Amino acid sequence: MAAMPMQKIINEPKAFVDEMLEGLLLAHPSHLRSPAPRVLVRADAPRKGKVAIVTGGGSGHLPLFLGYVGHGLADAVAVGDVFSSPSAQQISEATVAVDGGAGVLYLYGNYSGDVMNFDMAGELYSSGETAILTMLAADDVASAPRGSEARRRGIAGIAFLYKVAGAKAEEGASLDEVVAVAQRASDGLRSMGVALSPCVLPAAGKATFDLPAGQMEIGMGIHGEPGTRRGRLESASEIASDLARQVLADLPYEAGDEVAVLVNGLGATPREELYVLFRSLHSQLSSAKIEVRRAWVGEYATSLEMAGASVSLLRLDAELLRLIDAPCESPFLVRR
Amino acid sequence: MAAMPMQKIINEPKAFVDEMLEGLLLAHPSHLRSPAPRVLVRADAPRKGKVAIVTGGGSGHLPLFLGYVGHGLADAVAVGDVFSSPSAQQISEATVAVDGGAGVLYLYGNYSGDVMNFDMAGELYSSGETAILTMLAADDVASAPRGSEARRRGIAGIAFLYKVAGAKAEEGASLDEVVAVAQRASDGLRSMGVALSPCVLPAAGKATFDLPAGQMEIGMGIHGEPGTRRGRLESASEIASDLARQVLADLPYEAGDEVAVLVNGLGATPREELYVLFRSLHSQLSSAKIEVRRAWVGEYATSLEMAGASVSLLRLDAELLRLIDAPCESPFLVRR
Amino acid sequence: MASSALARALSAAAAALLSKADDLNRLDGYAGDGDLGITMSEVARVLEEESAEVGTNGPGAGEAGGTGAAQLLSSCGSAIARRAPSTMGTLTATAFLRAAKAVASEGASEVGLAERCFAAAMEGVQARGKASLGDRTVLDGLDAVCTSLRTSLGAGVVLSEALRSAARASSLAAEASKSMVPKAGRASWVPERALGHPDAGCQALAIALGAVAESLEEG
Amino acid sequence: MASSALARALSAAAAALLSKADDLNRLDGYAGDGDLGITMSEVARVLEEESAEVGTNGPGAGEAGGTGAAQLLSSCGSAIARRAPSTMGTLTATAFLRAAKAVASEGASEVGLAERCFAAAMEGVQARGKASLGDRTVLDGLDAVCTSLRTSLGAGVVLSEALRSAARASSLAAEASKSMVPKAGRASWVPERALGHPDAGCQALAIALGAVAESLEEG
Ligand SMILES: Nc1ncnc2c1ncn2[C@@H]1O[C@H](COP(=O)(O)OP(=O)(O)O)[C@@H](O)[C@H]1O
Ligand SMILES: Nc1ncnc2c1ncn2[C@@H]1O[C@H](COP(=O)(O)OP(=O)(O)O)[C@@H](O)[C@H]1O
Ligand SMILES: [Mg+2]
Ligand SMILES: [Mg+2]
Ligand SMILES: [Mg+2]
Ligand SMILES: [Mg+2]
Repeated sequence: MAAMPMQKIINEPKAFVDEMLEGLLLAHPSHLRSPAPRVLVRADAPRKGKVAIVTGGGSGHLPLFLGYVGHGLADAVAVGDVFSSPSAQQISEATVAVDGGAGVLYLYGNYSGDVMNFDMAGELYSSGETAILTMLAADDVASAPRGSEARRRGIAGIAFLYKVAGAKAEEGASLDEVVAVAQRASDGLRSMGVALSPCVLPAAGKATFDLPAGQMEIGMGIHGEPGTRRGRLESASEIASDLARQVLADLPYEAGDEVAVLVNGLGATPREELYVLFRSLHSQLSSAKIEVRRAWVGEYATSLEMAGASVSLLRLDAELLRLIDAPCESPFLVRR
Repeated sequence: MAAMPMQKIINEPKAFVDEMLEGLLLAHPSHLRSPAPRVLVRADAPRKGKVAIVTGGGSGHLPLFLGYVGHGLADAVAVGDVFSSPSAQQISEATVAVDGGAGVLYLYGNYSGDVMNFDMAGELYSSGETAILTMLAADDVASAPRGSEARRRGIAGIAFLYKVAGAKAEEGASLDEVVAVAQRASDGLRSMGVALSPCVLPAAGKATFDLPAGQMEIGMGIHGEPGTRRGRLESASEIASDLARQVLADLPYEAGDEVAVLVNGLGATPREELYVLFRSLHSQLSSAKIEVRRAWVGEYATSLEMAGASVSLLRLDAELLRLIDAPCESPFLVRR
Repeated sequence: MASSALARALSAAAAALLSKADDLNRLDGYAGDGDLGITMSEVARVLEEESAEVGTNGPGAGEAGGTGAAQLLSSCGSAIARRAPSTMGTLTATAFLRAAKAVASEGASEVGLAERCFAAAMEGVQARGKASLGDRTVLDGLDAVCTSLRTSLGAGVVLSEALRSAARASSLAAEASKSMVPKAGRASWVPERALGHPDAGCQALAIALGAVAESLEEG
Repeated sequence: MASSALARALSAAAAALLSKADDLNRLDGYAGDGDLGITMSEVARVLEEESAEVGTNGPGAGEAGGTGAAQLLSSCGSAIARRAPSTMGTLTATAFLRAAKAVASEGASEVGLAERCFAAAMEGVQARGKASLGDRTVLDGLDAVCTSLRTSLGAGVVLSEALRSAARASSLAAEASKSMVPKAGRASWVPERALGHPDAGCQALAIALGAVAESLEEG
């Protein structure tokens, strides 16, 4: 396939990630600082006595991952190349920079490259006094059947995990308490997405996959990992019922459950369409007697300029709802 | 041109705007309510004794316009069809719903359709006791030369006007004070953009214009209005220096000025690229000895799934900086 | 003009506008946002619906001018204001609402009424849009139409002939706009891109009037 | 093996991997994220750079096994870990770091050292990646290589022949992976899409080893 010209605002493709980070630090000096290359931490880190949350992953998914570093959210992020894991060294530098002596939670998506590098970082750092525990986002029901939940990849639902774990840690909870809340959230968290167009990696200069106009791919991953089904592009209502059915069947959520819903845009899909999709989803959930207590609609985990959307459901209890509503502040996510 | 299949998550194209609004109201019941069809107001409107800010414009630009209705922002919005003005009737209904007896500011973009309809609404409403004043965003330097500033169209820079006028009104200022602050902001506000791809209107089903891959159009409007120059797609640094040069030449901003910068994505352009662009812009401004005190980088005024970006500069004084930093809350814009 | 004849004229204009929607989008696209065909199609749908309501036995179907025609023009105007609030839609609405008042005036011939209607419409468009003559807008087309109708009125010709001349005048105005530099509306932002193409608003007026004139000859 | 010979072997592997980058992206794309060619190209650049540093007169260039080779393998491993931290990159780094320790061991023939290196590499990959044999990963390829090297060691053949057999074994393993169902990594998410194509990681191993074996015959 011939390299197609990229309609991108970039300089050297190789410089993409570092220039993005430079721009970010120039734009948000009161929020973020960089103690080591491709490592960002909250400007006020380390916070003594607070559980530190360290995350990381590939670039190209803004606001994932670095957009979730801030007050009431994560403390540090190791930033990988586009769509690829950060190194163990970066992760351990991130850990050093935010360790406040109260324990560290590694919270990130379940991708084998990331898992190995976080594991290695944890081993490198295990000389320290601080306990390190790991929580993986593995919310995408399209990536493995029931019974194999641990093999699933993480997609946009991780935004809810940052929110609840970050709020809990900000309250001064212990590492075990933070993990417990994140685990409970994760147990009731399910997602699934649909892609309507590919994206173009700056260094590759061509589309990550082919998807003919008029088609869509259900269950595609945020790096263009193939989905479970390709077919005719359906209406918003059909897509909503497709996604709702599979997500609901998986847990299963029960009549009377209360949920927070995340309708996430993958990059190019206009916010208007996300609300059209949410409207249909809301009616699906109403029919199933599931009450939507909170709705996040927007871009929370993207794939560069991919078109499409994903839907995440988080089962709520009183504490999770409180943590979802708690204040937070990063350059990408603010709650008052 | 054959209707190209749209890669969109929608139902009936004709229902697009109303379904979007339904979804929005379902998602944000504590923020927004709808007192009349295609009219949205703050949930707590009318606020007695507070100057009310009414805005409006076409759909397809989220977060413009309805995303700027909230605490510390505007009070009401009249929502038009995709890319077209709301009617005078909607605007006057919006006015009725939020008039708190302290005066009303009509704040919107300088498009002749909108101007006529806001004017008509003001005349319809002039039976009321309340004074109505108008402030137009006309920040796009690409749309008319110096000397013809009043003929220019409004683009993303309006976000800053909502922010400062909204914050001032929230403080309890009088209508004249709110207008004065908005006017001062507007006097020091300049924008310019570049488009890298067209968008597709749901009802039209085809691209708003042709732009060959590898090309860009400088100075294009947010409805696909032709720009001032079409040419080879340049690097981020070249684009930044192009835009900075024209924006800076226009006012002119002076060495020693402090500014807030808005780097706005038109829809499909990844947030990462906006930061790459901001980085280059920051260095342009530094060379001109203009200090960036605040940076907003993200989607503030879109054109559905158009790729591209615009740059806005707001000259700051102490009061404007305070108002830019003041708390605000809408489903699309929160500051703590 | 009987309101049934007016209804026939409006629905002829509607059909013509619908058939030229793509052309109008294209013309508006050279220097504008390319939606005039969409706007005028919505205007056309209003005209069709409102004319259909009148039918041949509608209210005041037989009167010359008077309330029947006034009602029809005014309900068209209100519906257009609600349903097509773009620049041209809003101006068209204004034109219809002004014409509705003028058509109800007394003591004029058919051609006289037509002249009063278009003069009122033009005045409304000028007041609402604040453009000047020569700015290359629909105002220039309306001006040509008004001049032509005044001439016909002096010459004492019948309505069908007067409207034929008016339609011809609006075509010529559209043609003349090709070399005019836009000074109002979107096209004024990139004036050079408009040159060589007729102003879209003038063209829409010429299309509508051409169809109206034809409908009278047939009727 | 002298570290200069090792350097030659590694730079041969690098050239082969670079030339097959598109193939590897394609294979990884069937059921993964299509980036293995990018990863292995970065690995290759590390191998080239580190090998170039050794040259023919580098540290310990003449020793069999020992510190020269160990140093080369270990600095490759560290650089790969830093520069190519994807699944395969990280596993490759682990493999090099483990091999670096093994190559420094004493009292073994050239083939014995090679066997120890690959056994250590495989152990490291297994510990880090936690895949099982039969999961359709590069582990299956490594297993085939280790088995072949053990056989060669028993048979007492020379290094070049042992590596030729090992390369052949890795090719066969890649071929065999075509009908295996993925149970680890990205490919396990859509296992059916992988069928009929060799596992990308196994293929990368086969490409690298094929080039290494050839380089020894020439050298
Ligand atoms: N101020 C004005 N006064 C009169 N006519 C105008 C004015 N501005 C624009 N027009 C006419 O409106 C036409 C465009 O109408 P329309 O497409 O509805 O505008 P928009 O899409 O910009 O709202 C132009 O071709 C011109 O004839
Ligand atoms: N857990 C694992 N253990 C060993 N090898 C693995 C494992 N997971 C994947 N692999 C190998 O890695 C290859 C893909 O590598 P790579 O493209 O770098 O992965 P990713 O892009 O998913 O990070 C697969 O073809 C497979 O051979
Ligand atoms: Mg990868
Ligand atoms: Mg328009
Ligand atoms: Mg138009
Ligand atoms: Mg891969």
